[in-house]
Amino acid sequence: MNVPATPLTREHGLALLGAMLRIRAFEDRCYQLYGQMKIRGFLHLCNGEEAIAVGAMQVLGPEDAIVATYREHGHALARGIPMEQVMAELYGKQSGCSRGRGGSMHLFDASRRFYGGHAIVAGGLPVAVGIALAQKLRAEPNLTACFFGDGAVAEGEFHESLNLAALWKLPVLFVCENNLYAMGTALERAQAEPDISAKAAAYRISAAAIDGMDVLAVQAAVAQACRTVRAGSAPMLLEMRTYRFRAHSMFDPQLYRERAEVEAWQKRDPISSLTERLQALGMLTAADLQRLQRDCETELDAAVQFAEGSAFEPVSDLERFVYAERSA
Amino acid sequence: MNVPATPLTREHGLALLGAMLRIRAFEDRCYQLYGQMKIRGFLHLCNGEEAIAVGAMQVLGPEDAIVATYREHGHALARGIPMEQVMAELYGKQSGCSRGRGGSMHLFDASRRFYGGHAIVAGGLPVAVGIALAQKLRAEPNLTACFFGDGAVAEGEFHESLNLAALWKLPVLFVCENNLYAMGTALERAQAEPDISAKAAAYRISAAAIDGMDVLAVQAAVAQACRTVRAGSAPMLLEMRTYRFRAHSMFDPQLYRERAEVEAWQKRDPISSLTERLQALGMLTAADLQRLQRDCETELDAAVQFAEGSAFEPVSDLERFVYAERSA
Amino acid sequence: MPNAVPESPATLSYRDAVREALRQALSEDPRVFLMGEDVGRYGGSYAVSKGLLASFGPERIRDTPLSESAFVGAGIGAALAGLRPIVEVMTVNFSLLALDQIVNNAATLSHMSGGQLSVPLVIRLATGAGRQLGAQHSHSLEGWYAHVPGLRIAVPSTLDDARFMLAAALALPDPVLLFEHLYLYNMEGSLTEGLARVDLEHAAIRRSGRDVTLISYGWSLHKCLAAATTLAAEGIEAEVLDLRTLRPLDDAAIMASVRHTRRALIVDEGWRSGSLAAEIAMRINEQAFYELDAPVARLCTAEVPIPYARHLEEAALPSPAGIVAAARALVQPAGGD
Amino acid sequence: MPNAVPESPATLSYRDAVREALRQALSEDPRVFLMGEDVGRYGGSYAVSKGLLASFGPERIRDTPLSESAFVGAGIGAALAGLRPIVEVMTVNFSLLALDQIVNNAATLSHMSGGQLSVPLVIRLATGAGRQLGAQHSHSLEGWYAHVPGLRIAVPSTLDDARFMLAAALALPDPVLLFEHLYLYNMEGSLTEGLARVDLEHAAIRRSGRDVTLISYGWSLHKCLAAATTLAAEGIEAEVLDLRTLRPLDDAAIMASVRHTRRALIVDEGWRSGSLAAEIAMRINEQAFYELDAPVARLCTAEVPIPYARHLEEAALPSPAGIVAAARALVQPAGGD
Ligand SMILES: Cc1ncc(C[n+]2csc(CCOP(=O)(O)OP(=O)(O)O)c2C)c(N)n1
Ligand SMILES: Cc1ncc(C[n+]2csc(CCOP(=O)(O)OP(=O)(O)O)c2C)c(N)n1
Ligand SMILES: [Mg+2]
Ligand SMILES: [Mg+2]
Repeated sequence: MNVPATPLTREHGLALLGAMLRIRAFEDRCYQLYGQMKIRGFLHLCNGEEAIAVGAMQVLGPEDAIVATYREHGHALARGIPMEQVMAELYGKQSGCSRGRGGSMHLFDASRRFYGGHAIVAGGLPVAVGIALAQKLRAEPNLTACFFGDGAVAEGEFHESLNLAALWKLPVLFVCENNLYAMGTALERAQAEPDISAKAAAYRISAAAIDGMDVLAVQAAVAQACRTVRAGSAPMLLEMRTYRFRAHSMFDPQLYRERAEVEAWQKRDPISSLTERLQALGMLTAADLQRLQRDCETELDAAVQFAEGSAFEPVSDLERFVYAERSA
Repeated sequence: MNVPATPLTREHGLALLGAMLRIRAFEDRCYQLYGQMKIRGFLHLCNGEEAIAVGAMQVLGPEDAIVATYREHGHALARGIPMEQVMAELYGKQSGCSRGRGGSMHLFDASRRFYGGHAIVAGGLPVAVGIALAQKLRAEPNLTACFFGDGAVAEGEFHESLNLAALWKLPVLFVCENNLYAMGTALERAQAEPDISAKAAAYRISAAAIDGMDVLAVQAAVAQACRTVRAGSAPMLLEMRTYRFRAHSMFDPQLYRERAEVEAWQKRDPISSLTERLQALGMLTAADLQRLQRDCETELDAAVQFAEGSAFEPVSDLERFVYAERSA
Repeated sequence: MPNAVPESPATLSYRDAVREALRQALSEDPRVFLMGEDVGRYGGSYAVSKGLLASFGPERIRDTPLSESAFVGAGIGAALAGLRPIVEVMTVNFSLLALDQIVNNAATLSHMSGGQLSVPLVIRLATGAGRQLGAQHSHSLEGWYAHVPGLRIAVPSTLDDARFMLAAALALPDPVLLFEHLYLYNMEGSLTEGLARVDLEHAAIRRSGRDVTLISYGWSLHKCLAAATTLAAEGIEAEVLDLRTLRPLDDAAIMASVRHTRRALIVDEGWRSGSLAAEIAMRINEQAFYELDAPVARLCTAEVPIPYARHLEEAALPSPAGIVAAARALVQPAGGD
Repeated sequence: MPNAVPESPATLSYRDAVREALRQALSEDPRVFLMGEDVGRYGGSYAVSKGLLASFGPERIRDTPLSESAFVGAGIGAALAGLRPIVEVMTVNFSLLALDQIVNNAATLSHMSGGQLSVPLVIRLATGAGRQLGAQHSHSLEGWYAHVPGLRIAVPSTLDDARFMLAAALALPDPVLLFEHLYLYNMEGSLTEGLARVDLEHAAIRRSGRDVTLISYGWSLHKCLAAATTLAAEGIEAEVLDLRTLRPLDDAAIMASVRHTRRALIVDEGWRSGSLAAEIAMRINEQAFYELDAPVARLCTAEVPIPYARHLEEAALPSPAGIVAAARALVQPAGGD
C-alpha cells in the first residue's frame, strides 16, 4: 500500500510513544501481578505488538466500533478504557470494566463501543460483520475495526466473515495481527498460503501488509484504509506484521521458537524504534522519556491501588445479567 | 487448463452417452415415482449435470474414494452402484444401498469406496480430507474425489478443508459442481468473488474452470488433474460450470430464475451435445440411440421391480448399527 | 397502547401465521430485519417468508450465503449494535454450524460484560422429524438448546403462538430461539378472536383433565391431543399441557397440573437420554414428589439417527398410540412389580 | 494375549498417565496417530503430549491449523478409511465449532449407511471450569454430548482410567469422546499394581457406604470423595459411584447402589437444567422408584456463564461443602414439607 508520510510533530510523536510505553508498562506489571497470583486465569500479553493498537486507535473515531481478541489489553487501553477499570477487571473486582466477570480475555466497554474481548479464535469476526451491518443499515458514517491473530485466518469464520462483509459492502476494517505464531504453531505450518494479505483477493477485498512494528506506518495505513472503507462502505484487510515478545500465555515454555528469532525481532521493538526516531529528529529528550515513564508508573500504581481497594461483587449477584436487566 | 484432446472412439463415445442417458432416465423416473409417492423425503435431481459424474468416474480407479452431496444419484450410478440398489434405497427398502436408512440424500457403498451422500452442505469436504490423509499416510497411490456445489464454497468448511489438504499435500480432487445457484441464491449474490476457481490461490492450490456440459472436457480435465494430484500428492480444484435443469428439489417454484435462462442452458444439454457430436462424427446411428435408450428403460424397469419387490427392514432392527456391529 | 388486532383471514395455516407475524414485526419496527438462507427470492425453504421480499426489499429481507456461523454471528453483532434481527436458520440441523456463536457469544455476552451488552436477537429454526428427511435433517434439538443459560427457547405449537410469539420474542432483550416444527407448517385453523399478543412466560393447558397430565410441545403436543381424545373414550381424562417455553420452564404451571392429576407423562421428540423430558421429570420429583401417585413417565424418540424409511421413522418417533398406551399404564398400572 | 503391563513410575500425574496411554497406543498400532492444535511442537496446551513429537514424528503427532471443523472431520474420514485417529480438541469449548461433524457425521454414518461404515475415532477434549478461565473457556458439555446416539462418551477420573481408557476407546469401532477435566491434570498418585486394561462399560464404586449414593464423574468425583470423608466423620456412610461412561450409562451399577443405599445425590458440573443429573435421576425413578427413601437429589453448576472472578466461579460450581449439605439433607430430612 502506498501510504503517504504524515509530517510528524513532537506532540504527536510523544503521544504515540507515551501510549505504547503505557501499554508496555501495564503488561509488565500484569506479568508481575500474575506471579503474585493477583491476576488469575489465562493472561495473554501483547509486548511487542503495541504499535498496532496505538496506531489504529489514533484514527478510529469515538463512534466507530471495536472488536478484539483475548490479547486485548493494549486495544482496551489505547481505546480509552480507564486503566484502573482494566486492572480492576484483572483482579476480578466489581469496579472492573466487565464487573470482574470477564477477566483478561473479556474486556468490554459499551460506552466506548469496545465490544470485547473474544476468547474463541475468530469468534469476533462475525460479530464485527454484524455491527457493521447495523452501521450500514442505519446509514451511519462509522465503521467497525476487528482485530484478530494470524491463527484466526485458518478458521472457517474468517472465510465466511470476509465474504459476507465484501458481498454486502460493509464498513469493516479487518486488522490481522500477524505475529507469526498461533500458540506454538508457526504460520507456515498453519497456512498453505502464508501471505495473509494475499487471501483477500478471494473475496475481492483490498488488502495491504504493513510493518506492524512501526506505529507511524500503522497509523498511516489505518488512516488510508478507513478513508477507503468509509468512502466505499466496503471492507478492507490490513495485515500487520508483528511479533510477540513474551510467551503465548503464562504457561508456555516456548519450545517452538528459537531464542535468536526472538532477539532479532526485539531489535525491531516498536517502542525503541520510535524512541530512536524521535531522538534523531530532536523531538525527545532524556527528560521527556523519563517523564513519560514516570507517568506510566504513577498511573499504574494508582490503577493497582484502585483494583486492590475495590470490592468483589457480592455472590448473591451471581445470576444477575444472565438475562439482560434492561428492556429491549 | 490446457487439456489435451483425447481421440474419441465410437466405443467410448457410446459408453459416455449411455452412462449419461442412464442417469437422465433414472432421474426422470424418480420424478415420476415421487409424484406417485413411492419416493419420499427430499429428492434432488441432477438433470443437466450428468456429464460431471460420468466424465469423472471414467477416470477414477476402483481404489479411489468418492465423497458426494445429496444430489448424488448420478455419482452413485456412474460409480457402479447397481441401479436396483439405488432405487431400492429410494423406496426405503432393506435391499437399498444404505438398507433404506439413508434415502436419496445418503447413498453409500463401502465396497465401491462411495462414502456418501452428505446432506449438510460442505460437510463432506473435511471427511474427504481425512480419507485422503489415510491414503497418504498409508502411501497408497489413490486419491479422493470430493464433489460439492457452488453453495458449499461460502461455508467455512470449504476454506478449512482446502487449506488442510494443501498444507498437508493430500491427494484430494475437489470438484465443484457450479450450477450457478444454491437453492434460490444465485452465485453472485452469495460470493463476493464469484469466480470459484480463482479462490484456490488462497491455498496455493491449482485450479481450473471446465465446461461441465461437455463430458469429454470433464473427462480430460479430471484425467489431467488426477495425474497432477497423484504425482504431487497435492490437492487440486476443478470448477465444473454446469446448470441444473430441474428445480432444486421437489418443492421449488423456481421464482429465482428466468425461464429464458433455463432454456439457454438447455440448449447446452450435455446429452444432446454429445449426441450431436457423435452423429457428426458418424459414430452414432438412430438405432444406436434407440438401443441405448431402451437399455436404460429395461434396466430401470428391472430396478423398479426389484425395489417394489424388496422387503422393508424389520422394525425390530431399528436400533441396529447405531453402534457398529463389527469390531474395531 | 396495545397493538390493534391485525386482520387475519378466517382460516390460515401455521405457515401463514408465522408470515403474518414477520410482516407485522417488519412493519412496526424499522430496526427489525430478516436474514437467512433463501428467505428472499426463494421465498423461504418452507415458504414462510414468501412475498416479504416484495414488501420490504432486499435490505430487510436479506438472503445470505451458506455461512451459518457468520450470519448468525452477524445477527449477534447487529443486535449488540441496537437492531432487532430475526435470523432464520433454515433448520436446526444446520444450526450446529453456528453453535459456537450461539453458545459462546449470544448466550454469554450479557453476563460476561457485566450487563453492559445485550443481544436482542431472534433465531427462527425449523425443527423435527416426520418427513422422511433422514438422519442429517431430522434433529429435534430444542430441548438440547434449553440447557444453555443465557438463551431463551420457545416453541409455537398453535396457530395463535405461531402468530404472536415472534412479537413477544422481539420485545425481550435476550437471544430467543423459536423452534417451528416442520410438520406444523401446513396445519390449518383460525386464530383466537380478539387475541393480539401472547407472553413468553407461561405454559398453557390445551385440554383439561383429572387423571394424568400429558406434558409436551411442538408436533408432539398435537399427538398428545389426539391421544387424549382416544383416552377420553376409555374414560381416562388427560390434561394436556403445552410447555410453550422450554427455557425458562414454567415450573408453576407444570406443578399445578401434576398436583391436580398426580400423574405425568412427558412426550418429547428429542432422543430419550438427556431429553428435556428428564429435566421436567426431575423438577416434578424435586417439587412434587410426595404428591405423585406414580413415577413420572416419558415418551421420547428412540435413540437412533432418524432413518429415511417411513416405517422406521414412524417407529422411532412418539406416536398417539404410544402415548395412549403409556398414559393408560400410568393410570391403570398392570399391578405392582 | 493381554498386553504386558507397561512400566510406569511409582507416582505419576494424571497428565503423565494420559501421555503414557498415548505413547502405548502409538507404539502398538501403526494405524494410530494424534492430531490437534499444538499437540506437537508446543507439547500440547496442557502439556499432555509433550515429548511425543520427538518419539513419533510429525506425521503421527500432527499439528493442525485452527480449523476445528476440518480436522475433526478429517479424523472422521481417516477413521472411515481404516486408520485409528486420536483427535485432540484443545478444550470442549472449541468443539462447538466442530459440532456439525461430530453430530451430523461421526454419530450418524454407521446407522445411516446401514452398517457399512464405522467411525473408530477417539476425540480427546479438556473440559470443565475451576481455573478462572471465564465463560468461553469453562464449559462442561460432556453430559450434553451424551444426548447424542451414535457417540460414546467416557470420562477418565482416576489415574488408572487416565492411563487405560484410551486403549479401551481405540478398541471400539465407534466414535468415542474422552473428556479430561483440566483440573485433574496435576493430580498425582500411583497406578493400581498389575492393572493393564479397563473397560468402557462399567461404572465403579470408589468408596462403599450404606446411607446414600453420591453419583458423579470428573472433578466432581473427587469433590464427592472429599465430601464422603467429611460425612463419615458425622456418621453418614456415603457410597461414591464413578460413572466412567456417560453414554451408555451403566444403569445396572447405578440401580444396584441406589437399591442398597435407597438415596441418591447426583453431582454434575453441567448446568442444572437439562443436566446429565436429570437423566440419571429419571432412570432411577423409572427403574427403582419404589425402593427410594427420598427423592433423588442433584447438585449441579449454577445456570450462569462461568464468571472469571474466583469467588463467583466457586459459587457457581458444586463444592464439597455443598455436597455434604445436600447429602445430609437427604439422609436427615429437616422434617416433612
Ligand atoms: C476456536 C479456538 N480454538 C483454539 C483456541 C485456543 N487458542 C487460544 S489462542 C490460540 C492461538 C491463536 O493465535 P493467533 O490467532 O495467531 O493469535 P495470537 O495469540 O498470536 O495473538 C489458540 C489455539 C481458541 N481459543 N479458540
Ligand atoms: C449447512 C447447510 N445449510 C443449508 C442447507 C440447506 N440446503 C440444502 S441444499 C442447499 C443449496 C446448496 O447449493 P449448492 O451447494 O450449490 O448445491 P446444488 O444444490 O446447487 O447442487 C441448501 C441451502 C444444508 N443442507 N446444509
Ligand atoms: Mg498469532
Ligand atoms: Mg449449486
